[in-house]
Amino acid sequence: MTVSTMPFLLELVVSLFLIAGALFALIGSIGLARLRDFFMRLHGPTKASTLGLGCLLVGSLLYFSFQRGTVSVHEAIVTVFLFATAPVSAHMMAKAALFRGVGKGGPSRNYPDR
Amino acid sequence: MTWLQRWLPHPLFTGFLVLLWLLMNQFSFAHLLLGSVLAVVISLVTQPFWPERSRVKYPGKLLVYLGRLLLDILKSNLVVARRILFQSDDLKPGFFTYPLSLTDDFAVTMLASTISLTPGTVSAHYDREGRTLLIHCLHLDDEEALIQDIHRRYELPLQEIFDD
Amino acid sequence: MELMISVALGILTTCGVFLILRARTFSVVLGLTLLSHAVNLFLFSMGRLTTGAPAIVGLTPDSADPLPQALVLTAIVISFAMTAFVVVLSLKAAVELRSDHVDGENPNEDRP
Amino acid sequence: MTHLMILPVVIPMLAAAWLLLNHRASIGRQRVWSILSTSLLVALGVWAVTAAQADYHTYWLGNWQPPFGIVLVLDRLSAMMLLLAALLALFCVLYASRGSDREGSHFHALFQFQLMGINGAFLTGDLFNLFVFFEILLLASYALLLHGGGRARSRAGLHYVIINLLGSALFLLALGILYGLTGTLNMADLAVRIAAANPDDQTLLKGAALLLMVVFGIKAAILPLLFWLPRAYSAASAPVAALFAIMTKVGFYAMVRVLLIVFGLDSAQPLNADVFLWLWPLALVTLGLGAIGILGAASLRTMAAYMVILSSGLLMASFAMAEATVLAASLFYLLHSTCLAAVFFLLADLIGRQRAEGYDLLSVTAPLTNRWLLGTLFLVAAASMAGLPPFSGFISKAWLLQNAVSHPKYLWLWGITLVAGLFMIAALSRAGSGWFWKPEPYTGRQRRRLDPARVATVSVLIGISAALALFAAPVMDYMSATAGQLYQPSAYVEAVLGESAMANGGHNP
Amino acid sequence: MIEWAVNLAITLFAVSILLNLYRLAIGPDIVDRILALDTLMINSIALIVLFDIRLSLGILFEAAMLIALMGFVGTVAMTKYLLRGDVIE
Amino acid sequence: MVATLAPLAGLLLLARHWPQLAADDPLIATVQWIPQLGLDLSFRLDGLSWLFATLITGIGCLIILYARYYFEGKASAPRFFILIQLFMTAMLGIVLSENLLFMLVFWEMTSLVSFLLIGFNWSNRGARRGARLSLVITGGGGLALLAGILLLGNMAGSFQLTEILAQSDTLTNHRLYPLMLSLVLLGAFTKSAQAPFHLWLPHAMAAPTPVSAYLHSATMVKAGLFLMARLHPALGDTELWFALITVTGMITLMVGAFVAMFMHDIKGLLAYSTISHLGLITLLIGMGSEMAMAAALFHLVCHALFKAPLFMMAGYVDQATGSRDMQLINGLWRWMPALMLVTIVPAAAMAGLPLMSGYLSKKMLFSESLLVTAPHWANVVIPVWVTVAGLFSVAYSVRIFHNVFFNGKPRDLPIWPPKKKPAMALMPLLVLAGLSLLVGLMPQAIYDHLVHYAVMATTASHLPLYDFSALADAHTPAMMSLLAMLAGLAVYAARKPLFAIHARLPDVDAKDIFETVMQRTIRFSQTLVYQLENGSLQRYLALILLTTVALVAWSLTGLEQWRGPVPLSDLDPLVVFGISILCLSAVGVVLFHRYRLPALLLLSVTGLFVTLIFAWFSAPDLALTQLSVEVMAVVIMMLALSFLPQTSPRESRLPRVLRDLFVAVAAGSGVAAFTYAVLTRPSNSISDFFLTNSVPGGGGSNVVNVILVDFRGFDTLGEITVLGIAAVAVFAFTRNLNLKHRVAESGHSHWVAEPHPVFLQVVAHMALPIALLVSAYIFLRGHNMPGGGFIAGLVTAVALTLQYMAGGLAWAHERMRTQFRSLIGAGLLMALLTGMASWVFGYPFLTSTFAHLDWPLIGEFELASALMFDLGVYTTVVGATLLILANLGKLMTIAGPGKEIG
Ligand code: NA
Ligand code: NA
Repeated sequence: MTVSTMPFLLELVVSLFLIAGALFALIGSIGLARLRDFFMRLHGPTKASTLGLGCLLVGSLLYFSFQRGTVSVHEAIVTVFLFATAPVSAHMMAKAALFRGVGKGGPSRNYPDR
Repeated sequence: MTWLQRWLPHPLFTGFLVLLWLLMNQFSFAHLLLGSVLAVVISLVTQPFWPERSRVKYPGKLLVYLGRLLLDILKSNLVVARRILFQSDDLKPGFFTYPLSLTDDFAVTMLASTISLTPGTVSAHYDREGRTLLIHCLHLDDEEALIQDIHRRYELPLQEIFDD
Repeated sequence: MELMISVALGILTTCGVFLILRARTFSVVLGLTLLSHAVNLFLFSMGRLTTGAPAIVGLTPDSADPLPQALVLTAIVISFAMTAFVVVLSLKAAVELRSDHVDGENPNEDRP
Repeated sequence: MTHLMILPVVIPMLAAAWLLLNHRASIGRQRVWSILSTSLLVALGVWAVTAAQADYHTYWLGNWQPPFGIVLVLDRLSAMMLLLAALLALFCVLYASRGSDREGSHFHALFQFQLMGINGAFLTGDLFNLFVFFEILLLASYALLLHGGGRARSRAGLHYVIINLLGSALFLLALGILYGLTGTLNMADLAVRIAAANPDDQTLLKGAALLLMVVFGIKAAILPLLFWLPRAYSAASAPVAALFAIMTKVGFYAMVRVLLIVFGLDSAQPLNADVFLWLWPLALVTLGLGAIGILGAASLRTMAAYMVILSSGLLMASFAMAEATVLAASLFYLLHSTCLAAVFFLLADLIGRQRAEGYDLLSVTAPLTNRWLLGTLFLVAAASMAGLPPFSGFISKAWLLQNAVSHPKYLWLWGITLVAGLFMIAALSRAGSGWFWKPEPYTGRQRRRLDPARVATVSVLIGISAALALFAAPVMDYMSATAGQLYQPSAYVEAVLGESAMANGGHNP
Repeated sequence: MIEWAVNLAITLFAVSILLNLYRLAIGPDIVDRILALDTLMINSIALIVLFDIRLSLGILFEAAMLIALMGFVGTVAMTKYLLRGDVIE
Repeated sequence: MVATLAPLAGLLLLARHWPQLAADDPLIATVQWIPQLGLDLSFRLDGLSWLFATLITGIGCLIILYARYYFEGKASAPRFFILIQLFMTAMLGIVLSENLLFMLVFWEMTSLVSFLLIGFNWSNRGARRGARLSLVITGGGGLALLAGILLLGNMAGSFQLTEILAQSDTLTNHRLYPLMLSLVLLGAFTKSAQAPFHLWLPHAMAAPTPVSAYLHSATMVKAGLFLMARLHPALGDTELWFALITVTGMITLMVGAFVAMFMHDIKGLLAYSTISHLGLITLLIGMGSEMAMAAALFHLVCHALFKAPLFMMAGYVDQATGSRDMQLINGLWRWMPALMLVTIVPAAAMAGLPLMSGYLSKKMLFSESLLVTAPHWANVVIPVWVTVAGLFSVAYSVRIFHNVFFNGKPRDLPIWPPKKKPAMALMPLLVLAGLSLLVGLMPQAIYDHLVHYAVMATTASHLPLYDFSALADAHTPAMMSLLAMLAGLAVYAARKPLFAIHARLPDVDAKDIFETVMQRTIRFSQTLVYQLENGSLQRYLALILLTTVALVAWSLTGLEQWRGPVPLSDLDPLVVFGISILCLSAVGVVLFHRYRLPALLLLSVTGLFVTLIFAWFSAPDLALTQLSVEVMAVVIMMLALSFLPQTSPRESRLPRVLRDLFVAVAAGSGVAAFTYAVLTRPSNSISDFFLTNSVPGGGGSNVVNVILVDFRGFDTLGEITVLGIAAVAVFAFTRNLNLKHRVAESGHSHWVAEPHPVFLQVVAHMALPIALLVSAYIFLRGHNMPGGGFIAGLVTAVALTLQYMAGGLAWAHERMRTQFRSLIGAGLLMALLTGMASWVFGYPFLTSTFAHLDWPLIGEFELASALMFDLGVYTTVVGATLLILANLGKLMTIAGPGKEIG
């Protein structure tokens, strides 16, 4: 790993982004594992994991931009793509859960029942 | 249909594609040329899949909106993180129906995505006829306040952007 | 690490083989997929395992063996084609024979 | 390096791609392209056989020298197989063009792909490339097998496909071992490196050789590996099944090629000896099973499928004797048995179409039209298949048995072959007398017209078998030289890698 | 420091993946499993990106991009299957 | 009458050669056919072949003459004449061959043609069965003979008789002599109806009478005798020869004679009598002395001369009365006096009455039997034996004459009064009877001029002429003859009680036995085959796997050390983690395999981790490919899943699970062991060449891609062909798949489950152009960085698949504006034509070229022909993937079968 030439501050920022991202993702996954009801579990990954990955990608963007000397924005594209698709994934999964009656009689109030 | 409209059905989006190409590669004249050709060709080829005309009236405002959204996402995540980690047993999840005033599909999608990405809410179903969104909330305290908040914070700006 | 890889490939193979010996086409397809993973990884590892040295000229000082990678790539594509084919075929067979049972004559199957 | 060498692969692929591009073309057009392409292949086959008599020919694909690039090698064996496959294919496509090609979609494109795969397998000098061509020919054969649809085909097809997928996995495993220990894929280079490997590595390589034997054994139909075959072959439509007669031979070809060249260079202790040790008993039992199956078959197609098994057994048993003279005879037998198996598949259809009911079931003795003509064709084919003189069956069997005498274990081969011949006589006379003698003359109201073109196709194919007997001497000379060439792996290596390769232990740039 | 951070991040993502697998295994409903797989995909994008940093290669982003695309398509396919009994109709 | 011309001509030709018989050397004419096999078109004319050929053509002429009347007015006549000519040719071939293999050709031909002749009246069940029985026995014998002759040829180094006959000592002392002799004799015995292979002959009587008269008296059955006589000089004069042939002949002689006596069917009686006489001749050949040989050949001639007219008589009676049953046919002399008169001579000859030919030959037999001394039992047993057999032969000869022409009045005959044939029809009988009489009257002359040369040929020595006057003086044979005659008459007189006793014996029909044996064998075969090939895919797979494991395990027993010399590398925790998850998910797939969707999800995890492993171990291209392929595969499986049961019952019992587990663990251990063994050994690969030449030779820095499109582009060409075939195949066999009943079931009316969710549509529409741009990016950079046509193609395909999912098949397909099959064809053509383009420059197929160009404003860039090739790959992949998906999707929707998509 050739990081020796990196300024400390940049290194710190990159590290922070990486670890923050990892933490967000971990929280999302903890939510997925721990929460009681499908619809509650749905929140964790769709938000936390997406953001976690976003942070990580920003860290990576900074890191490689420095490494290569030019702005490397591939990560940004991945991030944008994720942010655009994650809500739709969640939407589709929520639909599937409603269709199957998952969580009916669970902790979520006002369970729609037509 | 003008000549330009025929060849550039989604000029804004085509521009976005060119930019994307330049971002993926290097900024150079060759890539600008190649990217433009690709963008135009791809736009034309995919045009049948995207028959609606673009309705973004104020691209600038869209950027502002997206910036605000990013901040909200950060905030919302901290909130959700706290709830997941420390309050998971006290959560009061529930569904509520959000009455839409937006009509444009793209705009509604933007709104629904925004909702899904921000504090403790996930849009679960879009009733196109009844023009409502079914939303699941991780911690549903005050339904009315939440509806007002969404309307003010997101739906109104979107209405402006899309002139809906 | 070699031992670990070997054991892993062994386990993958075992799982794949066990599944293709089940009586339903779907299990067989699952088994074939696992088996092809195992085989692809095997072929891949025959070029020896190298970390951080993709076979791209000028990227890193040393380089992984590119040939097995090319072979595995071909094998992956071929096994994709075969999987698609076999899935559709098993679907066709299941529809026509009214059963996805493949382990001998099935008592429940309709006869012509 | 002549570009003609690549044409057996390029032409059918061109035809197939063209047919797909113009998939709306009328069936007539499709037939024209397909027959044209196949006829060109026959011409190429003739060229190949002529060219191969002089020397080895190699073709460096992409102009990359072996062992780095893929190389095609034309020797006597591949030339002969090319010609055989092309001839057989021509008959099949002509037969199919009388209507069977309409029973499903894209018969001709798939057929050409099939030929591409078969020809590629015959020509390639690279083991991984062989795998690729195997996959092409297998996939095309799966598709052709299912041509026309129906339950029997679906079921048999599923078994066939899955078993061969397992075979492909084993092939890749073997390739992996070979590459892992030798670092090369070119057959000649492999041969050099395997011969030079240390004893411990050789033991592992022997494992790979046995794996390959299983892989090719599945295709060539050897005993515990062949149970997919009878149902698959008897389910296929007639011209497809007839073409499949060459498929087991592709397996046999690969076995010969790989065992004799790749694992046969070390003259002191060739690795193939251990493979032959296993091949021998298994092949003999296969031969026996083929005979029993022929006797127990319920339909002519099934019978033909077991004939394929029987001939595979005989081929492999004689190959396992590991002697050039025996191999020469078994190559001659290969020609004969391929033609005749195809004849029987076509005949089953030809007869089945003329019968009032029961198609080709042996248990049904329905009236049939044109019993004279069909009966005569059947009689000649049956006599040849059962090894009765003066047809090719007799000549090939006699030569095979005669050449096998020098081998210490020849009596086994003799005994089982002859008893199998007896079984075949019993089964075929039973079928023939039940069909052509027993039933009343056909009195059905609507006349089933016998298609003269189909009859002509079958007759000419039978004629080829007769010609094979009549002009056996030059063919046998060719076969002897072929077998001699195969037992000279070092000449092959030199032809492919250049003269210094042996001395340098392979990888000669 | 980055090395340390990368290793820590990898560890955290690995733990996340284990948690996802746990959910994938226990369900209880199939949508839970789909959700778990979707999350797992996202976490593995992270792993790929971290590999890239750790190995200092800078060539694995396409893989990340593809996982994002494929993960999305996969999730949509599965949910559509659940909703409609079919994926393409 | 054209048909008689051929044999007549043959006869004349033979007659022309008669003067040469006295010469020492046989006439030999050879045309080379297959020298490698030692098979030549080689003919030999010596005394023996001359004798046989004369019999064949001579009797042939008469038979054809006879058949002319027999088949009068029958449509099947031409068939008969063709077949009989063929048969005659074959017989002549046997006797005139110099090359033994060549002889075998004719030998088998007689079996085949006689099969057709016996089955001539095919609507008769007996005829069909009789034909098959004879073919199986004689054909099987032929196979044995083939083996025997091959052995013989191998021992002698040639199949030419001249050479074989010259090597008697070498042959009889050879280690394999017993085996060879047994095989040859097996062939001869089956052909000549020696017990127990005689069974076919009586059933061959279903043939038309001319056939019986010719094949089963004069020709085919004599082929075996001919062969023995022919090979006698080479193989004879050993104890084994004597024992095998003599004993067989004795048994046959007795069985035939005994059974003949009790036959009520005229032809049946004649058939068994023939068997008996064949046995007699065999016995004589077995004795092997010159005199015995002379007796054998003399009797052979006599037998042909008297048996043929008797058969003709039988046919005459059969056609006239519609029956052959001697219990019904009686007293015909009144209606057919001429026939009766003509029959006297052959019947008397068969009985061996004095002055008749048969009398002489029988006497010769008796006298020879007295000379046998070699095994001490023979000199008593054989004379007694032949006398008893002679007794029976007298009895049945008397019977056939007396029962047919006298013995009271006819009873219930189907045709009455008997139909008469023109007098000319009796001509052949008359001629034969006359010849028979002639032989009896002037045996010495006949012997000297006809038989003697043959005997010389069979003994390969110049022997003195047989002295018939000496025979006349021999007393003991005369006594034996007399005894047999008297006793025979006595037996005939006492026939009524004997028939009664015989009737009580169990009725054994060889055809039935044969049928039963055949049926049993067939049933056994069917059972065996069914048990082996029982339709269980799993059993086939298990067999293949077990074989593999067993073979490979066996081969590895000699391995000294699994672990090679290369030191193990360190364990990275990350690798441990990834691999553990991979294994866990694989095990998960197994545990969940009965629940389809969860299993599929776990399978995706497996694929994902394989991707990660590729990414970690420096294979980015593989990672990209694996990932895309995995998702497409899972989508395809999902599509198919809706037609398959969602769960499957627990079916496997514990033993089965344990068996499968054993197989699986064995296979897994094998793979693990090989991996470990190879990974710990040093590698020495050709890959350095690729790394060195990738940029200068292939114009790309991504070596994997350069290998794919250049170094081993041929593989890639094959690979996309596979993909194309798969797609076309899927198209072909889903086209007419009818799933209407499924469509009816799938009515989803749930409020949340709309077919095309709006949000999904919006995102999908936006994703398409972006994905296309990304594919373009991946495509263009592939030559230098991870990517390439294949991955780009899959990305495009995935993006388009997303359109299908979001907007529906009909909606999306309308907008594709392309035919996927054409796309596949175009892609393949593109790749192919790129490869062919190199011919223009004189380079081999697929030779790549590239150029670095420098254009104003744009700068330097590279153009490579490989890019064109890769474009073909891209196009094919897109077309193939979409064709598969669209057609799978089609199954449940749109118009149903018949409507083509793609
Ligand atoms: Na998501
Ligand atoms: Na939200």
